[in-house]
Amino acid sequence: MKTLVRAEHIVTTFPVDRKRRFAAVDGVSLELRRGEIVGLVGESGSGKSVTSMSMLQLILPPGKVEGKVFVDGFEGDTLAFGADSDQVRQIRGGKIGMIFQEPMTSLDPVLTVGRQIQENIMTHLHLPKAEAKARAVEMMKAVGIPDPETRFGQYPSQFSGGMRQRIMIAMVLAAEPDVLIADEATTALDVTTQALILDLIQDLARQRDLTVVIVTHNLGLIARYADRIYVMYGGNIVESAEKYELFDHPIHPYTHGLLAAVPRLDAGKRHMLVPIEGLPPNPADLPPYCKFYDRCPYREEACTQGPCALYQAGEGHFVRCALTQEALADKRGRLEGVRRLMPDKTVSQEICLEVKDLRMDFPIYRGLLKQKVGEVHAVDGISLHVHAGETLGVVGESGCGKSTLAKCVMRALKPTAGQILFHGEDLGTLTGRKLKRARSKLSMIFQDPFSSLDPRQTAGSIVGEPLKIHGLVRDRAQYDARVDELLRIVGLDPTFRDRLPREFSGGQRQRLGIARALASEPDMIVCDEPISALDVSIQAQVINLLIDLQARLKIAYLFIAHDLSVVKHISDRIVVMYLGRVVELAPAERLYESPLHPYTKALLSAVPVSDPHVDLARERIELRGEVPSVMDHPAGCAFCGRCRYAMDRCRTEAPMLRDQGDGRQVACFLYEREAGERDGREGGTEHGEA
Amino acid sequence: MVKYISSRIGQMLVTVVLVSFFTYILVDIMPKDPVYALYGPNITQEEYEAGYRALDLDKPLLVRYGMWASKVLRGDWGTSYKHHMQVWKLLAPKIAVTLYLSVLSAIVSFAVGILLGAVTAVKRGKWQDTVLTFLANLCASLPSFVVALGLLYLFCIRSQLLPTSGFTWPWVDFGKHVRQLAMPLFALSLSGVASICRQTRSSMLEVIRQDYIRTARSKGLRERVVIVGHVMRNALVPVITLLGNRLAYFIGGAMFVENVFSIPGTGSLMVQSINFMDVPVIQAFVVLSAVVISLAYLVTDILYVAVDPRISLD
Amino acid sequence: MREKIEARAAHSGRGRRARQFLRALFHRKIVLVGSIGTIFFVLIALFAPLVAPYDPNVIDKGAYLLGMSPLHPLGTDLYGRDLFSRLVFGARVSLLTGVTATLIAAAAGSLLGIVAAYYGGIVDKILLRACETLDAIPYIALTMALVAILGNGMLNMAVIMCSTCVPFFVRMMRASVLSILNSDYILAAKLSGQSEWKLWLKHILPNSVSPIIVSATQNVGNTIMMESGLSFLGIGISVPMASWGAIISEARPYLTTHPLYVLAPCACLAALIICLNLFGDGIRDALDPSLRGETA
Amino acid sequence: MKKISALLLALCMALSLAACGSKDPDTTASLPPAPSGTESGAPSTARALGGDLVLPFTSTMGEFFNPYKQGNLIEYGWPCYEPLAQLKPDGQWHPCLAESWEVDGEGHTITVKLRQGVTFHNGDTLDADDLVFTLQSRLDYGTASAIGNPSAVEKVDDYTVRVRWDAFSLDYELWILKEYVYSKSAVEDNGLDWILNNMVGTGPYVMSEFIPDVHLRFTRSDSYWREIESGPDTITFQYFPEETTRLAAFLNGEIGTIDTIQSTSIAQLEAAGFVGNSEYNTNNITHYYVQILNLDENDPLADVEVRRALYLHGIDWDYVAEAASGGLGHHNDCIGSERMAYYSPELEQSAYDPEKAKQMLADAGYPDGFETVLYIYPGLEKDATLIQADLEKIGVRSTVEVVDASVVWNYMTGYVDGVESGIFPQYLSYDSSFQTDRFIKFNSPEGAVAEHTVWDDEGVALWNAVKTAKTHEEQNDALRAFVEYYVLTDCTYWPMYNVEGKMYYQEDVHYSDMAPIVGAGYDPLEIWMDVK
Repeated sequence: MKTLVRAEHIVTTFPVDRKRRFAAVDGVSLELRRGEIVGLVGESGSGKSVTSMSMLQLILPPGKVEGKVFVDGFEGDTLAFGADSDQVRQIRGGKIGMIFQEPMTSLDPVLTVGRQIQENIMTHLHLPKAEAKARAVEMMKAVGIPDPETRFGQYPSQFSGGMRQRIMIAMVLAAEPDVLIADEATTALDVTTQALILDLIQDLARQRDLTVVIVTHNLGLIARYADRIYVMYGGNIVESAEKYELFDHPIHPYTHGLLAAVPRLDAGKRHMLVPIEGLPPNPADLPPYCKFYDRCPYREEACTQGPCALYQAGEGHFVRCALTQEALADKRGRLEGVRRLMPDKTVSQEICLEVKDLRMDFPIYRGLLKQKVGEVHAVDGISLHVHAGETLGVVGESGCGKSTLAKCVMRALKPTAGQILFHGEDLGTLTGRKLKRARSKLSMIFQDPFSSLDPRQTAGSIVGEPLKIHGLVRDRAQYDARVDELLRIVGLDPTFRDRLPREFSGGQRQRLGIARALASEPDMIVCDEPISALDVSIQAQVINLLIDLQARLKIAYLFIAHDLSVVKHISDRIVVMYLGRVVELAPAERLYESPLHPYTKALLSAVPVSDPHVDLARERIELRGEVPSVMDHPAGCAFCGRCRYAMDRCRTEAPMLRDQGDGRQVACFLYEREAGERDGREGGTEHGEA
Repeated sequence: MVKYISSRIGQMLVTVVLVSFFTYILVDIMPKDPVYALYGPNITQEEYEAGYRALDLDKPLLVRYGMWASKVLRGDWGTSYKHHMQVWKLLAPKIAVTLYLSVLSAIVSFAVGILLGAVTAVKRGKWQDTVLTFLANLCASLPSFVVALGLLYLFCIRSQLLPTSGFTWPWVDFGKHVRQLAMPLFALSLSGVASICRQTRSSMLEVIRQDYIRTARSKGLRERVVIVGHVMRNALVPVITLLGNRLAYFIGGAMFVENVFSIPGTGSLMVQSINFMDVPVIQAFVVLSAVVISLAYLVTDILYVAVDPRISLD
Repeated sequence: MREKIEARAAHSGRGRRARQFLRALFHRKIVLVGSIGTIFFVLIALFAPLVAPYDPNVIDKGAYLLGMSPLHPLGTDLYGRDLFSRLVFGARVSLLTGVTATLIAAAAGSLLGIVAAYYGGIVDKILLRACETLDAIPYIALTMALVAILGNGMLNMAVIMCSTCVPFFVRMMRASVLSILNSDYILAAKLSGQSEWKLWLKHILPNSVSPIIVSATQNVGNTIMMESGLSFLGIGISVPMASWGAIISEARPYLTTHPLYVLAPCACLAALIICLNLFGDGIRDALDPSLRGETA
Repeated sequence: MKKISALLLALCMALSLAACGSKDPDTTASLPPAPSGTESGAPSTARALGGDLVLPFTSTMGEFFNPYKQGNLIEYGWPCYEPLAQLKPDGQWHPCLAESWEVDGEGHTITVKLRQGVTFHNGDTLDADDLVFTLQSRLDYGTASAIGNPSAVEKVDDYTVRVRWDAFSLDYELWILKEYVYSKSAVEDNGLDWILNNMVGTGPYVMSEFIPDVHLRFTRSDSYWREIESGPDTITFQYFPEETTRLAAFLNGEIGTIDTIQSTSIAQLEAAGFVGNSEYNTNNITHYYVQILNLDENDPLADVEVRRALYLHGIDWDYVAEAASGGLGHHNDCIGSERMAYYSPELEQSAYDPEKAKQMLADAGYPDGFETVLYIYPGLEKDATLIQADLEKIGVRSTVEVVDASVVWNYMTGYVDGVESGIFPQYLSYDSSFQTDRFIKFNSPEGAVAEHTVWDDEGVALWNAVKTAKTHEEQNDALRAFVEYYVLTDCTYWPMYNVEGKMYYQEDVHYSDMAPIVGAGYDPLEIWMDVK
């Protein structure tokens, strides 16, 4: 296959202050051949995005890019031409197109969607306006946007996240580039939408013999879609190989660590994750020698002797490590057996939290005049219970009402109807003193570590605040001791007590959030997407921390997330939600082995497994259409619009949760008939006990 | 859109009514005696009492306000104590002049301000940024009447280039109009430039860091096209909000320039009427200015909503 | 590498953060100039009696309208008083009026802003309507009427001039409080049972106050400018203690024959306002970390 | 009723008003001698018809002529209104609207015979009814004191009117000079408000356009009763609030003349080669004085000794004059300038001696001085500052309060509470007729607060002597005695300084020496412009 783009020893530096500069990308060389899909994988701060941006010279001053980039059709080093030169501008968009992570902010809000697509066409294909418009509409149809003629004139704010990413793809491909770089293109999307978008990119690449670079931190995506993979850490490529070669015999300790740290859908629940210890690399002061030295379990003196080079360890397989392949192999053998087992925890029968037919409606105000035009049934009659010491996982895509459920349970919102019984007391009716005492036993961990800590408060006072509120300490000495203990429990150095949140990394901040939640010795913690904003290696550390704490302190978790593999790893039982209703509930293992509800099946099939062989073998379910808008409540089953087995009964009547034996429940008419026959009960209206 | 505008106009009317009521009270508290203002100082006690009753000063405040408001609604703004003219006939041409000068100054200061702001944002850190920011701040820190006097000295006393004073409508004699308006316009709009420049600069710096600008660049557009096509359009949205506030400032501040270049605006009239306690003129001036300023804010809101599609109106 | 981490941790948090704030504040050269200028003027205002060679009100008979001379560095005004000393004492009057007016406006505005944001609903609407009304009145008319009622003592002038800035502060404080109210750490504190007023005291106020500080510094400049405008109308601060604005309007007729008499106070006024604006910009950037790296 | 000894500015100069500004010490003829040599300003070239004369005007134009009030300033009315007779610099009384008039000494009557064939600008012909209406309206309104309060006005026939006074008064002879006749029909048809914004006179120029605070334009009338050989086509009074702008407009050639008392403007005009003319221009002397008004017995200013200390020795009047007027003004201890008829050198008694003043204050019981308030109009800050500084030196601490002209009136009348006493520096431009009310009435919603006589008994006696003087000499002596008492003994009237303004003319603007009318602006027929 012909090499389209070759980058040699790219170094991109940014100023730390007037004197020193740091290299975000420290000598990266890579090749892109026609028609292949390349995976560029690494955590945030590994320089994967900066590398792709450097190739297109999208780095803004004061950043500087050195090295050589050769692009087919342009002789000589394209870096030599200025960033604003005609040649480079032809490459950008014309030869190499790029789509970015955040669909919500990647399109210009004040220009119509069509005009932005036209702009790309007219710049590169030099077509007149009318023709460019026709071509744009055709591209919109190609990426699956319904009735593109009318939507051509609409603004980005009128599209959903998934739709906007399709528009980005249409815009880039409209200029017929040879290479498409997808920089974390689906990270912000739901699992099912992510699958649809990446399948679309894969089909378009096949049709147009397009080279695609998937830049991501999600090993699953790489396993499913990429042909060749580069693994990056601290600004260097640490390992590169064909997909199967890399997944079957990973050599570099970091690659190995990543594979062990990522929870797998098909993995059992007996072993804890093996996190990569320590902090992510701080770009300001990177060591001259191997950057992974601090976190590498196999590090030796040899590693610090100077920069280690990329050497060929097999056919098309390159590794950048001071230790030889064999040394790494036997070290790994010794450490292999030491994987920790999941601590055994006792789940008592006593019910800690019981939610009975919870309903939460939000009025919608239309336009600036605030007339009420409709109602959103965010939570539409949910009943569930959590035993003391148990972890109940709640899974569902965005808009299914899982966060609203968390807020109702925490009484941040007053539920429209239904009861929330915490140790028998209905939180819904509690007020004042009694609510405050109940709240000490129930705390919450938030998703965004940056906005959940008061920027003006020191770490110590953040963690200690619940102590003061509930008067759990008598005097200053006991307060300090307790704060230090809490910091130590979550693995933070107590001397960081008087630092401000902005001086901590994302992972450390989430640990502060956990410490704060633990301060009032709660019986139950509601975790609202606690790890989705963190890096993979840090996620594993936080998950293990939560598991250990639960075993030791007997705390119940209501664990809410959209990453199914993490939820499977940590939960005892899992609830699957769709558009405000519970569609299925089952123990973790059994849900993944034999999902009942069609939506659960589709959801599970959309999640890629970080092992190419297993992933290839799994059955792929095509999920049509999009999540219906929250405002028009479908009469029957909310999923029937996208369900392959939809019957006319589904369209008229809403299915109730039916008990399917050994703790499993499902709300779907497919199982109604069998359940009916098996138990002989007519379709009663009473609810199955979740 | 129509529903939005009509409700905003409703709010505007409420504001104007509140302004008129507040002004009525304010004027009533002022220590000077309107009877002397109308009838002059040396009048007999009987005349004083007749005048007192004629002005309904013996009735309670609310009743007086009601009577005044009802007359105004019928279009009768009363006669000026000092000029013995229908207030409306006295005030209308002057408000037209001040409004014309203010709107023109707003346009000029916005044009120059945005230009300066854009250049300092694009050339951030370079010498242009420092120099232009310093210049913009210098303009803002000179009182408008000092600038006016300086210009007068330069162009009239030293070099006799421009006429010193007066105002003629452009359709009357365009050449004279332009020559007469050059200095006052420059003096008045100078003060507005700095704040607009600073707002443009900070909103442009904000927009340049956004993702969609990186997307625009990744489409291979020329840097100039990115700046003008994408950055400026987004950066101007917050700058528009300044329009209403700047216009209100100009209407208030135009007086100094009018005084120096003896332009027949409302400026000097307003000072006299307050000193002379010419109640109907004060009332009319403040209420009419309030209407104009509220209109300016209304236009700003509508422009803001029209330009930014993210705000849905339906 | 490891030692460095420990070393950094050992610093006491507060000291290091203050140094960080100052380094960020003076990161831009012109901000440094602005801050030094502001402090320079404040010092002059404070130690006016020491700095001024003569008593500002003493008339040196016969020496009126003299140009620069060793005796009088900036010449004398039309009565024969030393212009340099009058400017020095004028700094005290101008700064005092400007700062007092801004403090009162910022305090009143912030309070009303908090009340509007806290109660919301009808209270919010009333306050916004009041601000809109105050904004709609041309500020000259308002100030003249108030001067006629209250008289023009220095404190009165401060109160009068701040009446036009209060709406600005109300809106700014309300916006900043509203944006903080729906952030996660407020929800976290509320959920952990924090009492209402402590929530406001510990979390909401400290975070919402930084935009107010920034615009307050720039507001001082505008207030001094407004005072000079009022002196032009003859209703500035009463004689003989004159602010810069009063000196400018007093010297107005001598622009053509004794330019220094007008240009000296104008230069002082311009310099002070520029320094204040730059100082305000610097504080804004230092307080808002996201902008820190951007500015030169 | 609180006895308030207030001494207001009621100087009784009504009679010899015409003399003010004239050089000739003897008031009888009260005429300036024919100027020596040619008219100052441009040499008189051939008189021409045409051109547009623009004259600057600094204060805002309030109401024009109010038939029910007397003494309205006619600074901008002279092109349109004409008096019965005009007193010109050549000393003769040029008959104007009145063809002739006889004065009957014993019967205290004057019979005026009006000129025939004179029409007002609104077409109404001038006849006795108009004159009777003009006089009678003011008599009914009670504001005729400026012309000696005639007792009766009778219409003898269509063109003759006889006016009778009940007592001999020098005023009534001068009445002819000041009597402007209105068109009765104009007032009655259009009402008072209209007449206050429009001028209907008999003069050579008709008012064509008036925009308040902008300009007042006259165009030459074609139905004037005299033949017009020279004069501009239009005369425009343009409003200039700012002094510098007025100067720039003159230097730019936009305005025909400029009269200024600003030392800076005069310096620049002289530098530009213009020659100022102020010898006999009667309208341009501004007399600045201080009025002591104390309404409270136990106020230090009520004590004559204190006032004498402050006035005679406490304040350095020469420096005040020099600094406040930029070197143009000079001080003398007389009400009005030294060119007044009643002036005599021995009035000069004030001598600046702070030590003596302090000593006198100590004797009067105020060893460490006292507090007082300086009330000033806007624009008089200079004088207040200078006085304040001098008073400070002798221990009298004073604060300055800026008040507005109309408010001053309330202060003086004591109606505005909180003001018990104070020093009132004011200015009085000589061309305005003096207020000669001898007593002040002031009113409030609660009724007339108080009436108080202007002076104490001695002052009243001196004033009566002036009123009843038969001849000018007699009147001057009485006036001199009154001034001596008022200024030097009672010390409640402190003359500060007089500034003789200067008038400058463009090269193409000419006027004959007959142009200025004493106390009433100019004769429009005596001003003309070069027509290019």
